[in-house]
Amino acid sequence: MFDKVLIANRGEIAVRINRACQELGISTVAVHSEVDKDSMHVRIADESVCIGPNTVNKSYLNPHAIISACEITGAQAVHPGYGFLSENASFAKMLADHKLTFIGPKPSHIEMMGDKIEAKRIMREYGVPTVPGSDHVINNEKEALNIASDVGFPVLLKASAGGGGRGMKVVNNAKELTDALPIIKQEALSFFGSDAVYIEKFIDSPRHIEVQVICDSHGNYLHLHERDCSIQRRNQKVIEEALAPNIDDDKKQKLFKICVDAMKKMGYLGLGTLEFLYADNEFYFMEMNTRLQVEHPITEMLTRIDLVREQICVASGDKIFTNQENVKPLGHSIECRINAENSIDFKPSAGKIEMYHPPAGNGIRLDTFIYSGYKVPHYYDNLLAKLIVTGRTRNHAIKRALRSLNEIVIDGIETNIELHKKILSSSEFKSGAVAINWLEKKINQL
Amino acid sequence: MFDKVLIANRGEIAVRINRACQELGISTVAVHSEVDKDSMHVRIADESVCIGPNTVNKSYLNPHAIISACEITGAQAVHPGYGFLSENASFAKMLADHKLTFIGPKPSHIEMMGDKIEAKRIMREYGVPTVPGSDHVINNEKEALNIASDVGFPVLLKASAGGGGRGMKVVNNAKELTDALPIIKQEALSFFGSDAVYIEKFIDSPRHIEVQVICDSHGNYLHLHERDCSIQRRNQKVIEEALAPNIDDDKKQKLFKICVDAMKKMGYLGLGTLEFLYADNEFYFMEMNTRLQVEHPITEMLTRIDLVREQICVASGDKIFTNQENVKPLGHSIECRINAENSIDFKPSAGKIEMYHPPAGNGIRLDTFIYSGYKVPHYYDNLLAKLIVTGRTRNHAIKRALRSLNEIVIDGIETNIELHKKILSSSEFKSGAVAINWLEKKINQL
Amino acid sequence: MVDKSKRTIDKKVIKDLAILLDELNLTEISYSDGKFSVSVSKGAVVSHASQLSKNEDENLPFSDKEDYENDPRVIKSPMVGTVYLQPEPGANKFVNTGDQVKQGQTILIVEAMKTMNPIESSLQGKVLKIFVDNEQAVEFGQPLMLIG
Amino acid sequence: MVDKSKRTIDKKVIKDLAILLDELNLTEISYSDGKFSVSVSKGAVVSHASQLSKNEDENLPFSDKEDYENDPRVIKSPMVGTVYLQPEPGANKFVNTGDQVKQGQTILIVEAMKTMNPIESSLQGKVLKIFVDNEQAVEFGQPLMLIG
Repeated sequence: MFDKVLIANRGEIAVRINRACQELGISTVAVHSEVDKDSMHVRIADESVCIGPNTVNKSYLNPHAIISACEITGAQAVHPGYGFLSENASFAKMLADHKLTFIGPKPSHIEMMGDKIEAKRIMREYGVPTVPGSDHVINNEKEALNIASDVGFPVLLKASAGGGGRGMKVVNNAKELTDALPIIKQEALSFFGSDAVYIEKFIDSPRHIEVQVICDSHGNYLHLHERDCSIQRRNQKVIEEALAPNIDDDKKQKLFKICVDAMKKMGYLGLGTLEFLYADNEFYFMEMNTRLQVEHPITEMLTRIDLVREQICVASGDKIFTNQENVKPLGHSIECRINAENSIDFKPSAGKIEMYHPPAGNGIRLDTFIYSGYKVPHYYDNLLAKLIVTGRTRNHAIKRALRSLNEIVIDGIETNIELHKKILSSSEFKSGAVAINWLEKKINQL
Repeated sequence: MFDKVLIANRGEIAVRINRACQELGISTVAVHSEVDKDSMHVRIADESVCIGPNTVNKSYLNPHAIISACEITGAQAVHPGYGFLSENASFAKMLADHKLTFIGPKPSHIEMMGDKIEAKRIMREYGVPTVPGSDHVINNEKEALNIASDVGFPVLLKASAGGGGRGMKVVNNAKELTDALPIIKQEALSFFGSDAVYIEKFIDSPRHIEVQVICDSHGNYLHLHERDCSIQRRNQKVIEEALAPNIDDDKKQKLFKICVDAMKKMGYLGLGTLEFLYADNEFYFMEMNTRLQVEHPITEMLTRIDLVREQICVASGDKIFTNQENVKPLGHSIECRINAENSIDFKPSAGKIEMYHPPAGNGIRLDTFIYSGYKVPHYYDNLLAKLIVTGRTRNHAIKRALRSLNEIVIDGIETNIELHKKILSSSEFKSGAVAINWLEKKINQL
Repeated sequence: MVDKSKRTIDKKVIKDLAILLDELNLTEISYSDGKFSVSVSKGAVVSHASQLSKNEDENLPFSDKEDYENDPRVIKSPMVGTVYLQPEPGANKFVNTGDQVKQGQTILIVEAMKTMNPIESSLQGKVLKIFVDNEQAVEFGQPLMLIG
Repeated sequence: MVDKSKRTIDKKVIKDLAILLDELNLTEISYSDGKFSVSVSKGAVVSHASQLSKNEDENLPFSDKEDYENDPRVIKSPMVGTVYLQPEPGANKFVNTGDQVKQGQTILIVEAMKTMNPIESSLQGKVLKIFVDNEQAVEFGQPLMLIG
């Protein structure tokens, strides 16, 4: 096991990782930008190093500063958290060059899953169901029409380098495809500097279902069941839950087996999440996140496995302490992402937290880095806290979440707590199984 | 199920019960003394009624005021919490006379278990192992000598009406017994107004092990495993844990079966705890608490059963939702009672809490009623908060408790947090299985 | 003149100190220089704590509680229960606003647990205000009448 | 005139006292000198918030950070790394206290990731203070030298 770990992140996840290290008897090094010197992740760490100014490129995204901080503190490993450098293969390689352990998968796996077309191609090879479509860039109209008629209309034309909803178009027939192809290519070129496009079958109103895996270097590949992250706004998850309601268990078990087999074939190491679209009783692989995820606590609550602890243990060469048969999720868990933003217009709200009082009691967990008097800086993302509740049933968990949202006090800045109350109180959410476009469609009627 | 429940208590347990009611969709009535009008249990309840002045006899211990509060608010049931009127059989009867449900066992069972000699006699009849000795008041020296030689010296001479360590003496042989008997009788008479004494075998340095049971009115009698509450100071529990370390599992399972059988024979209803002394691999019944206990959360954490929720459900006539086979404790849980008292001289410390920041993260629960700015009144007991941690192993739970105790901030008044850190860091506690007199013996060397 | 100038509040000074207070994260600054002295302080926590409450006074059955809470002319309820302003349905009220009452005179009844508890005036004087309605629920310590 | 001067707050005095307050871990300082008196205090919240911390400034590799944090005469480290005061072991130091330095002159090296980064003075003047020792670890923004 490591003696000292550097946590290359900030906010709630840095606090979360720090706690796992403390419980393993590992000393911790926090890194921080100038404005973050009073942040909780710095306060609870054993040591801290200021690695740069407030802009992320010069601090939390600066591999040189982080590696230098390891050198001057003697840290043996780096936990990247999520975001920032967590899926940066060259950073992981740099650490290896400096004889430092990256707490995450092998650089080659980060790289492989980072290329979305390549990731789909490989997963298909491993027998994972993917969205039907071209597994490479399409070269001309004829090829496009062939693929489209193979997978069946409607199809999605996607810029290979696209993202954030741009460079994407649904086409319903051959005529629309012929018309749209040059336009999308032109758009792709001007927005992303490349006119490469590919085709996917268009899945209407799917749910977002993801499978958590954990693998060690002793040949153990486990899945920790699924999460449903369909409550999204602008492609950002707002509420996650586990297990996913209203999906046939056999179907899930088959998917888990496929995921675990794929991990075995890859020789994957550490935590990973395979994200799927789910529609009409079918799963379609979208991408794999080769890191710890924001919503990992709901899986922790159900399985009683400390994912961060195990992630560190397997990175240090330990075996996973349990086996697949003993992973038995119990109850139902929901996470609400509490953001510093207005509940109506979603304008971000930085500033001083005058009063913070968390909800508590049975089945409640609140992961945060805020405290009464803390000034939320405007430089970073707006996630303030994650409320995680666990109940015996889904209905119990919803009620528990609502009573917790009524208890919480965050004064001085605006939060989206009211939005969470509205979602959890809505009959459609209560009935389960809403699609990823549900929240945006219904947000003004809640 | 009830529509409205009155919670006849204050402090952390009233908050705890309020939360369980909210999650069941039951509206709540808080009762409070004058000084408690800003207390958390009042703030989070749906309604509140001031029932009297600050002295407990005129408010929280006043059955008339509580029943009147039910009448004016329309509450259908009363949850008594622990302490106060929770083991008052005549209060339970009074409620029944007013067609109100007492959330607890039948009045006859409260009464039966309230008489300590009678409780032992009945339990012995039901096959529960008790401390050998007289199961009635002893009439003369001859009888005393006979009983003592039957159970074997040393024996304990105990005033029947005694308590708090007074009117009790260990005697090692017949001579000592003959000498002590008239003295103890005289002491008993002058302290407690009755010279009735009885004899028990003296158990040297036992541990305190207790068994949690829950029973419904449909013939279901379950045990929820045991707790170890040996860390005590002046007969007050300081730290509790579950499961009890270093006790043979077969031995435990046999005890559980005996406890469940006894409950079945009694026709018991609701939550109950059978308290045992444990020494030399034997259990000896001491008493039964016919109510919810302070330390119930450690059992909740391990079994994932919400005891207060189930207590309310069975009181309303529901069946227990699970069965014995599905009660599977997982991990290890520890509770630290955080009191408003100096860690060294234990002087109570009332006053204003300037800053409160709780520990958080995976496996942490903090049940409390305090908040930044709350004034802790000096009228009531000094329990401020219960830190409950759950880890995969006992060692993990201890480390988690320590990191949580380092995170917690309670400023403005004194607390015993430092004492908890010392206990949890001591090698004797870590090795497990210390006796009930350990803390008092070692307190100055920790 | 001098006196008057002293009593003029120099808002800028106070503002400067308040800014300094925040900047330096202090809770109090007292400043005096010869005849002039000023002190600013800040007490965040308490006022926010009260936001924890969802059911503060607004839920209480009367709204002017605060005004009379510590008034010695107020007769308060000695118990939780239901108020009856007349001895029996249809009868006259024990007292009306404007009536003169003597010490020991019954002014109303509080029913608790099916028991009628006559409440006697501890004061002599005129009934200035009756805070409660017939059959209203009252808490311990709740103002019943103002006698002056 | 006199009145006006009296009411001008001497912010530097208060700031100095506030720094002292922190440094000495006090909660209040009152200072008076003839007609002039000032008092600063620090209440619960802030100082307690700082109790959340186990590794505040005392763990930092230098103790007089606060005094020079905003001083424009200070050259700060542009990166995390290890300081070398001489070009190679055994050689003379780049600069010594009391030396005159020019803008652009190398005053020390910060090694980061096996790369030697010469740090040049952005100021012209005399080296008044060297805050770091040879081979000391420095953070981003940490004061290296005072040039005046």
